[in-house]
Amino acid sequence: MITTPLKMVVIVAEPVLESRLVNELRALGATGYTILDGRGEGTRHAHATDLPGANIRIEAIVSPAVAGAVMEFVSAHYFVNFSFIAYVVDVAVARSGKYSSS
Amino acid sequence: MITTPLKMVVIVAEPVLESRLVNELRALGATGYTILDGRGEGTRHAHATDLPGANIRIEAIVSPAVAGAVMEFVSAHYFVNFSFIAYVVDVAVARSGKYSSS
Amino acid sequence: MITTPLKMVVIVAEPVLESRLVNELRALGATGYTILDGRGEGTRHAHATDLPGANIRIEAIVSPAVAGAVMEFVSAHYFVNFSFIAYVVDVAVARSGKYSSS
Amino acid sequence: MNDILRVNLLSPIALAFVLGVIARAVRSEFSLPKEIYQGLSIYLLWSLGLHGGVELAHAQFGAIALPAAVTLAIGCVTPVSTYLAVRHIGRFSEADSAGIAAHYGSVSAVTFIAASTFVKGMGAEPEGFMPTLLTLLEIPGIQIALTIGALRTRATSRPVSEIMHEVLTGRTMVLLVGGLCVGALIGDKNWQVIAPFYDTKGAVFRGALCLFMLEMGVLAGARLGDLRRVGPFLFAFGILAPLIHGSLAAVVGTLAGLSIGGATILAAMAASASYIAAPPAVRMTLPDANPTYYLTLSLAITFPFNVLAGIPIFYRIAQIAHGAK
Amino acid sequence: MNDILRVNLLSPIALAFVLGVIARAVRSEFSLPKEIYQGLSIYLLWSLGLHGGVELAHAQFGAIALPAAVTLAIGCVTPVSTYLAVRHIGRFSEADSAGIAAHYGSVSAVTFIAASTFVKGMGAEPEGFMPTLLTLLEIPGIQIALTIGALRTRATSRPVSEIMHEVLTGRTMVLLVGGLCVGALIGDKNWQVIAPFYDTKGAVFRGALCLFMLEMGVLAGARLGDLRRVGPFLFAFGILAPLIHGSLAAVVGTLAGLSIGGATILAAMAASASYIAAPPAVRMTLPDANPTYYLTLSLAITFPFNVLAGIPIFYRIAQIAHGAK
Amino acid sequence: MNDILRVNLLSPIALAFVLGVIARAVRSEFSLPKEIYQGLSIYLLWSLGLHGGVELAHAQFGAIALPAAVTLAIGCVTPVSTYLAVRHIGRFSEADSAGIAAHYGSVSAVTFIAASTFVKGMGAEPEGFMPTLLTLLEIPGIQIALTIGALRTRATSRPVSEIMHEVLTGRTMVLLVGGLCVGALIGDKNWQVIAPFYDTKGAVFRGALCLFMLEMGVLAGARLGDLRRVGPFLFAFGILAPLIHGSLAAVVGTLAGLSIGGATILAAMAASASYIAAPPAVRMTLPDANPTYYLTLSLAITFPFNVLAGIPIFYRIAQIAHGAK
Ligand SMILES: Nc1ncnc2c1ncn2[C@@H]1O[C@H](COP(=O)(O)O)[C@@H](O)[C@H]1O
Ligand SMILES: Nc1ncnc2c1ncn2[C@@H]1O[C@H](COP(=O)(O)O)[C@@H](O)[C@H]1O
Ligand SMILES: Nc1ncnc2c1ncn2[C@@H]1O[C@H](COP(=O)(O)O)[C@@H](O)[C@H]1O
Ligand code: NA
Ligand code: NA
Ligand code: NA
Repeated sequence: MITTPLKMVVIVAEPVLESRLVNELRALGATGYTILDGRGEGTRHAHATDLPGANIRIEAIVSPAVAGAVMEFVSAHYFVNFSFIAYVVDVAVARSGKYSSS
Repeated sequence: MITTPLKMVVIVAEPVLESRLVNELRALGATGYTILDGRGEGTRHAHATDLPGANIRIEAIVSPAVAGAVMEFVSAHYFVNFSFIAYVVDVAVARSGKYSSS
Repeated sequence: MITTPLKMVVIVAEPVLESRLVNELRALGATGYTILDGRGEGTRHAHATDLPGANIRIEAIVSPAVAGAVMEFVSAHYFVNFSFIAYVVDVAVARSGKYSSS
Repeated sequence: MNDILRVNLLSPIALAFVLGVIARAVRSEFSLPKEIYQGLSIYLLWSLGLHGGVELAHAQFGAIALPAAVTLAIGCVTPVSTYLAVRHIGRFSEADSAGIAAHYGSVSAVTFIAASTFVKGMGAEPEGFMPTLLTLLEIPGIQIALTIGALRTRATSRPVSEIMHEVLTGRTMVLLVGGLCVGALIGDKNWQVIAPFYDTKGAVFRGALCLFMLEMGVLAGARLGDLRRVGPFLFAFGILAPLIHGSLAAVVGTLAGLSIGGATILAAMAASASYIAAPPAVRMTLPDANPTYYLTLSLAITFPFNVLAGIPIFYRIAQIAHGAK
Repeated sequence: MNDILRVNLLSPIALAFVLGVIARAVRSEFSLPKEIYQGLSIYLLWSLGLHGGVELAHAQFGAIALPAAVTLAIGCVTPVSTYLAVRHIGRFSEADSAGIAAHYGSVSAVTFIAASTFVKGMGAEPEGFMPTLLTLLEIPGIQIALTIGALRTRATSRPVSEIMHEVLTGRTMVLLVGGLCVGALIGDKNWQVIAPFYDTKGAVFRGALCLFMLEMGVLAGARLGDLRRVGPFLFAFGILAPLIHGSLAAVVGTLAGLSIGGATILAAMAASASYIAAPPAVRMTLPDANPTYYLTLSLAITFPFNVLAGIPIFYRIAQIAHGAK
Repeated sequence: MNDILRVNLLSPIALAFVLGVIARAVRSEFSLPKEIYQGLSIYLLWSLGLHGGVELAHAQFGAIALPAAVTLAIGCVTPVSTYLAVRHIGRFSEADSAGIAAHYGSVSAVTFIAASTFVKGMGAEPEGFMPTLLTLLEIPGIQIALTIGALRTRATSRPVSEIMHEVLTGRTMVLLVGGLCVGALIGDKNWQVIAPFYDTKGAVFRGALCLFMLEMGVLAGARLGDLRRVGPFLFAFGILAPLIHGSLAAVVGTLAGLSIGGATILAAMAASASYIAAPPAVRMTLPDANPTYYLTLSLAITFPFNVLAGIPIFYRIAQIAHGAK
């Protein structure tokens, strides 16, 4: 069947950032997101939670343009102070219309 | 080491669909699946659960052919009435034999 | 923005292997990992847990070299006796420095 | 009447529910962990079954026949009356009408528990076999409504039989029916040992119920935003349907020989709409029925109405009916 | 004997377990949330430790020496007898034999609790130090069996010492040993305050135990399908091993000076197979041992046998042994 | 004094906490499921609010005015004193100083509960309105510290108002304020029915508190490794700050007319550092404040100090202050 190539931005970050990240994703043009609760370790230790290592993993399927904007934004706002990573994966979706707010 | 390129179909949907989707994936040729519990928002609001936004995320690594069949099937059966998205990711697996039912 | 292509190794395995896999990932050069709890079925039945089907899903973003080493290692040590799959996904990260231990 | 209403509104159960709604209204993110919420509901249903079983062992079965028949009758009438009203007065689609009918045809165990707690607090000890009637009412309503739906709408996406198996083997049935059997078998000596933990009149049960109602309030509050979406007809229906179904059941129950307490509980069952067993069953069999309609009705309108006002009203009606007898 | 069996089968604990199995047998998806199940087991073990510690503070240590020695002896005999039987009579692989031996060498805390509840219900108050014996039995069996396995099979994939640290610091040990110490330290005044919540003869403890057994039934029921897989030998072994180990322990315990209640509990421990501490330890050290074998044996055969039939049988044997003394 | 300390150290609460720390120290992986831990804290806070509300309904409001004023004063002083000490003596960054100030300005509900349990055990029944004071102290400290931070550091990444809404509508406030209202409304008759479950002097509450403290110990133990990271100044601060804040509060509370029990609890509140409401609020408003500092201080230093030594000390000081009056 016909699928459309899009980008999936994945963010792994401290749970405290959830509501804020969700709002920012929407503002940057994401039409939806999926959040999974997880745990992990990275290169830093700071973690403002009574459950060390608890993380949320947010994935948002967006257009390449929005993906770039999101990566820009989070690099600027979160990389310095927060337990935070972000990466982009190529995905092929059905119903691509669903993923463009315009 | 030698890895084989395959497709990973990822479905995010209402929890109520779990057992049904699992059976259908098997029927369409998937030899296994992994389910994660999550939450999210998209373009629709309907959600027949007392916990708004709860979702399951099913991933199944399959051959390109099966991936196509699964996308076809779910597009036809779920996109209209359910909170539901599906996308395909390219993956490279070891032990590719594991993923073909034939 | 500039992102760097890297590999993400994803492992789905029995929960009992968690601490061991984490140590081995670090030893093989991964600088971090994210673990999600899930459930699933595959081609085998064995599962040493009182909750049948419970699994952990570990993802680690690493260099292609480390990815290869990890796949080598797990193929050699886990495929025979454990409920275990491993696959590699191409990702594009920001701050690539974060992912190289050297 | 006002007294009874006030007494009910000042009960820990009602107040906990209201607190949950308020918390949601002020955009608090407070909520019980899902697993705790499920654990509490399992404990409540299991206690209900066990205690019911113990009392069932004492009931003479002559007394239960007529009330049981009435209960089944209610299970057949409420889904049909609901379907007809929503379809022909409200002019909603066949799927939506059948979906809503399945919810009102079935029963809300928590409403049952709230009613039992209320009447026991009022000193109107209900019959010991009421939990048995609860299990009788769980199924037929959904069954009938889904069949109507299956007949009227295009072939459902999944056989009704399969769905009914899920309903029949669902959490509520396992704990209620199972608990009834276990409770009936263990005998009084064993019961005495665990009674302080499972007694539905005890502090643990009622304390746990408060916590559960707090979360129910949060869940109901989370749907208040959808009230606009359901429109005036369904809003009115969500209050009138329980009033009518409940009032009739209170009278019929009295005629069937139930005590004031028993008749009140029967009324609460008839008036209540399921939000545990029905939603997934409807979602699977009538996918084109809009979940916002039936969930908002059950959780955000009918459930609060019954818990805050319905139950005391039915109690009063049962009193009058008994007086008239 | 039949009386005792009937009494046991009609206990809330046994019936709750059976209900869980049935729920699974009718393909119900009912199950306790994982976290609730874990929370209950933590509460049960913690109560067991605390209450045991309080009673331990009263026990004179002369009385405990011999029973302790016997317990350790049992911990050394059962894994060896199991290994030899499975390996040489059953002709299973060294890994499988050692893996199963680790399970029968260790102990199931829930079986211990069921036995305590049973004998206390029978009015045969056991010694206060029984929980202490439980902690003694937790370790050596696994230790020995894993060592056998390590010697016989190719180098294990992970040092036994590392695994034993995990077993020693596992949930069961932390709660039991820790609880024993805390219970022994707080003194009676403090204990009185929290006793209604932690008393292993109290309603909260027994009520929670029922819920836990319900889920145990579901877990056991989930493995019934594997019964075919284990074959006739292991099936018979899963019933005969506890019978033999338990009967001997009941006699030896009596000779060691234990009361009827104490001897019954010791027997239940000897008869039981671990399914919490042993499985992960065996999985890591003997990866080529088939988990289906040891898990099905422990959970779906030996555990139900002990809870439903074994414990009353051992009780009867202890009675006879005491009579013969 | 030593007696009081010993009594406190041998309390189930203190011992459970110590056990949790030890379990962590021996690298045990034991821990309560997150949902159980959250469920317990919800139950404890909800009980605290309900019971407090019931007692509040009996208090004459003349008596509460002065203590309330004192409490608010404490809420204004402690964050400032903390900020000044950490910033100018400790020479930490403005963000770190403000972040730590927010924690010491606010209050730890568990420390409050431990103090109540302690004084009640001592027979020094505190005022019924103490939980009300707890809610007064929750907010201003964080508010003030975050404002200091917002002024001193570059524009915060998120408006303080927004954060304060989260604090105000957080779990603690919903359960405490909500519980106080519900408790005050239900009246004694309703309270009697649920009291055995919610009574903060009862077995269920104290039993649950033990389990909760066990996990608190595990969480504190998990941070012991960070003690090196915080350095000698903060380590000393984590003990001296509660000592000073608490001792002063014990005296001022006594002068304000609080009983020995009430003054002790007020002291514990002043001495305590929040680790539920404050951390996320600080994380969001002062992202460049190092969480390792404030979390280790609150959880691994000040909390254990207060629970193990601080509370009995404040109790003694309150006794002396009362004697001096
Ligand atoms: N290389 C990695 N692969 C996968 N997940 C990672 C990696 N590095 C960090 N993470 C995740 O991102 C979170 C924050 O990372 P950090 O900012 O390095 O503490 C960690 O807790 C992990 O869950
Ligand atoms: N753009 C997206 N990116 C990631 N997940 C999405 C996206 N859109 C929808 N989802 C997920 O799919 C579920 C159903 O989407 P919808 O059908 O739009 O309600 C949502 O609850 C999300 O969990
Ligand atoms: N084809 C697949 N797609 C996705 N996940 C799989 C697949 N096969 C196996 N898994 C996951 O890997 C786990 C172990 O697989 P197995 O070793 O085949 O039992 C399963 O429990 C699934 O969670
Ligand atoms: Na109904
Ligand atoms: Na054994
Ligand atoms: Na403070």
